Amino acid sequence: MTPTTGHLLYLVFALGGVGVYLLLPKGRGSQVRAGAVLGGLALAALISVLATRIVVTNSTTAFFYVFSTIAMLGAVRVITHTKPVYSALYFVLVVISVAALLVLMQAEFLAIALIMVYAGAIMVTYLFVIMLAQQDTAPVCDRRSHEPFLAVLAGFVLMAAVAGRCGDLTTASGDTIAQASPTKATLVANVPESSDVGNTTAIGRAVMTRYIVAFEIAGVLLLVSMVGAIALAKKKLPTETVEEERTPIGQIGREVPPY
Amino acid sequence: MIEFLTSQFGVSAQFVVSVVLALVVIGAMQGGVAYCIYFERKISAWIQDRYGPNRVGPLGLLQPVADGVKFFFKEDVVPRHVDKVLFILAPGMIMFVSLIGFAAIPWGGQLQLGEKLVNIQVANPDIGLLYILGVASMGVYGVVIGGWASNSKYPFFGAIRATAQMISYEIPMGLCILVVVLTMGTLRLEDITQLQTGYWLGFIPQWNMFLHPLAFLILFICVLAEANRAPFDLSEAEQELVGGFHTEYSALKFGMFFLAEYGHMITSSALITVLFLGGWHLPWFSWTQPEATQWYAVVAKMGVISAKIVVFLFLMMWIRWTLPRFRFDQLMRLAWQRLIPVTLALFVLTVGLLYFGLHRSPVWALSGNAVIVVVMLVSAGTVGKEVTGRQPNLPRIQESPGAAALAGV
Amino acid sequence: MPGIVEYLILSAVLFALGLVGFLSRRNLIVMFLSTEVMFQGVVISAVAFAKFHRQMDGQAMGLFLLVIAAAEAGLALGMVVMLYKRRGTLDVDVWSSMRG
Amino acid sequence: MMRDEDILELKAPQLNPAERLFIPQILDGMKTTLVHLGKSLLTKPMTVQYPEERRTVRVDNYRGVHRLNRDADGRVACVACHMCSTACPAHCIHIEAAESPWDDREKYPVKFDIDELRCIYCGMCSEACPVDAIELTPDYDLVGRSRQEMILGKEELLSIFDKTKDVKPRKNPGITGYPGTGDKPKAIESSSEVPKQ
Repeated sequence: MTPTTGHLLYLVFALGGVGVYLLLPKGRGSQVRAGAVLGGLALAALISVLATRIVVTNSTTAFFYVFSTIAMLGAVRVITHTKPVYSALYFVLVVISVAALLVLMQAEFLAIALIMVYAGAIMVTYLFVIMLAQQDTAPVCDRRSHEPFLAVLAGFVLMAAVAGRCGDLTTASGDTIAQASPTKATLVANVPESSDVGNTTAIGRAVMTRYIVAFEIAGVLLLVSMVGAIALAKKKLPTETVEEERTPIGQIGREVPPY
Repeated sequence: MIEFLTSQFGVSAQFVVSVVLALVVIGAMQGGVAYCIYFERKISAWIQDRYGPNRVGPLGLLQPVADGVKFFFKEDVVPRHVDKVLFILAPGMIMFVSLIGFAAIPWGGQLQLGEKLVNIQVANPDIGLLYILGVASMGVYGVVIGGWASNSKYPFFGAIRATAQMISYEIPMGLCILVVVLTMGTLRLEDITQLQTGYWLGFIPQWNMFLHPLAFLILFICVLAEANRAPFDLSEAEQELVGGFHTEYSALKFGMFFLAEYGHMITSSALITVLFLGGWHLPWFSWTQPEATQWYAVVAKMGVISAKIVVFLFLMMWIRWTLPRFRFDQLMRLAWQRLIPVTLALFVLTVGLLYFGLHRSPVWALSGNAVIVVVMLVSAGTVGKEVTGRQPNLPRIQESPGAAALAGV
Repeated sequence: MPGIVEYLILSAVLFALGLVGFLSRRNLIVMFLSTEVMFQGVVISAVAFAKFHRQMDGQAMGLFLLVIAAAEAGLALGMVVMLYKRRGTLDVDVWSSMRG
Repeated sequence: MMRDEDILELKAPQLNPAERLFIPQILDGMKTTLVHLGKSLLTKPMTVQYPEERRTVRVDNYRGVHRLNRDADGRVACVACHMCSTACPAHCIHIEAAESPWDDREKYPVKFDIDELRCIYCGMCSEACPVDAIELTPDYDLVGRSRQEMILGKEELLSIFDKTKDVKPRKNPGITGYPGTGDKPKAIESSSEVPKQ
């Protein structure tokens, strides 16, 4: 049996898994450098495997590779960095590159919504909380991971399943699933790709007609979560931390005679 | 030349115009920002009965050059206790964000190039308005990262204040912009400008300012808060926080924070101009009508929009040197208890008018605004706490036990 | 032009990375960040399906995903702040004692 | 003893609805600043453009840089009595005395240093001087590139006298103003004639 793209992808993902395993913080003895090398190799291999499939090369392809590389590297740093602030900022990077990918897929509205909601609101709130909860030295929970091997194994299994399926897909002659099997949804909410209706109008129509119930429920969900968050934040909780013994102020430092 | 480029390299005329415009706008903005600082100092001086900078060059006009040289050659101090990477990243980030907001502003309508009409706009995306909002929402990162990376008390306070302030004021700002979007029915800034070029009763220009004055006012307030301008400059508050988020910065990095603030002001002014003041449109002047597409019309339109931006810049500076700074709880209460309810009411009003198809009718919109103002006045007079006054969450003032306790010891 | 497979693989990689992060990290905030990375992967695949099926359903789904993410972030951060106030740490292992 | 009825309880005045809106107040303030802005554009601000324009100071009692006066013969008028350095609250005057080569006085200063950075320009030295040899001039723009440069010696102080004697003529030149004939200085003997300030 000749190796298909799917088999190659198994190898690539295994390599990447080992890289991520090495990169995860494990206290002393993390092999960060080796992990970075392996992860970079896996990334390069993934791109070259995918590049074999690409027939037409244009600026979209180039942008796709640039932004997907940034997104993947950023995601790796999100889960491997020992400082939560950096994790959050790398996540902003992931969001921006994902937004760029959405623009490549002509989903401009969603791209900007992603930036506004994630980068503009959610991540600022995350940063706010991280800053409030920061400690002087990196706590042990940031320096040591929890069962990194099993976690990476779970990730690999997931990826392997996807790779197997994608490997099958690559053998198909057509590039798009749509041509192979038009779904019911395609028939109902069909929007031609090159229409004079802009993306914003199209998504508005879809949300306001077909998904109006879901839209209303989403609004209610937001309201509920807002109420919940306010209720949580309002609650005064007794702290369980023991106040550490403080040296009385007069005993800190040297006695200085009055001038 | 454009014909040559389009024929030889296969680029569209719009692309060439966009690239040229991007370069011109960024260049003009750098100079404009430098002269904003000059005029800020001049205006502050005039308000305080002084001369202001008048030493470098005639009338002090070369002061920005001198400032720039100083920013370049001062010692660039990076304190030892900072988080180096983020400390260096923050000014670049804030500068970048303040520069890219320009891309969607329509500077001069359309230009006839041979057969084609090109937009005098770097990009005219379907989502122009959202793009500017998205970029503006990224603006807080520079402040937050700078404040956090400085690893020092006052910058940290500045960063915390900046986050809370920006998130709070984005809500009324977004609602005000939504009012315009609902009225105009498009997110393209060029279309929004063109829709404002008509006249009511034959002589009142159809600017949104006359349709939704309340939204215009509130958007202006929110823009002040978003650009960290007085009276909302709590994140840098010299008197309490030394310099807030940029306390630890010096030389060129500080200069970038400084320039970014003015860049932000220019972008916001341009946005308000386009949304509420008809962009490049000047009534009764045939060169600034949408039909005029000659090159001199484009120049005239650019002049008009720049003049409107300058008016807003002057207004911002005037306000800065007049009003004292808010206290933080006042700031928050203004946003959450005053502006957000009012803008929500405006939003509901606009939706209602839209339902009856009256959204472009000034009589209905203005009377709706008037009703909201009256309700606001009555509610401010009867219920709710005033924005000023003592903070409600502070403990009551009690006689200090200190002296008695000391006497007992 | 990248086809749907490329986008799907990218989305799967992001999802798997988020999963690994969620399972292995012990900091509550980083765990939530990992779930957000998973959301990004899902958004990409939803929009990719939308593009290659030539309809808007995927983008509408993406919009609802954003709503869910915002709601989740608000609540999760409220809870994280509460937990941090109680124990003074963000370590999840401290909270494993809830098992009794 | 404080009684209860002596205590005044002050309450912050309540704002009326218009004031709670702040807009009238804001407009009022902005009008004020706009008026000032217009005024400075139309008229000349009061600012003194220092290097080109100078403030007019009262020559007779402005306390600027010190000078060491000369008598009619051009000699230093100081008799090195150390009164000024004793009176100086900032201890900025340093005098080294030597026997006078002239026969109308016993001592003269070989060294007379004033640290102008330390000086507080109180004028006590010139009050204390029995021969009115040290005086404060109306010169106020004293600059230097180093601390050392700001310690003025005898020659510098005398040259300041040469520069400023036309602007501010020497007080009581008669005290040490003899021609150098070897006459006994009368003024010192009859020091009660020195007008007291």
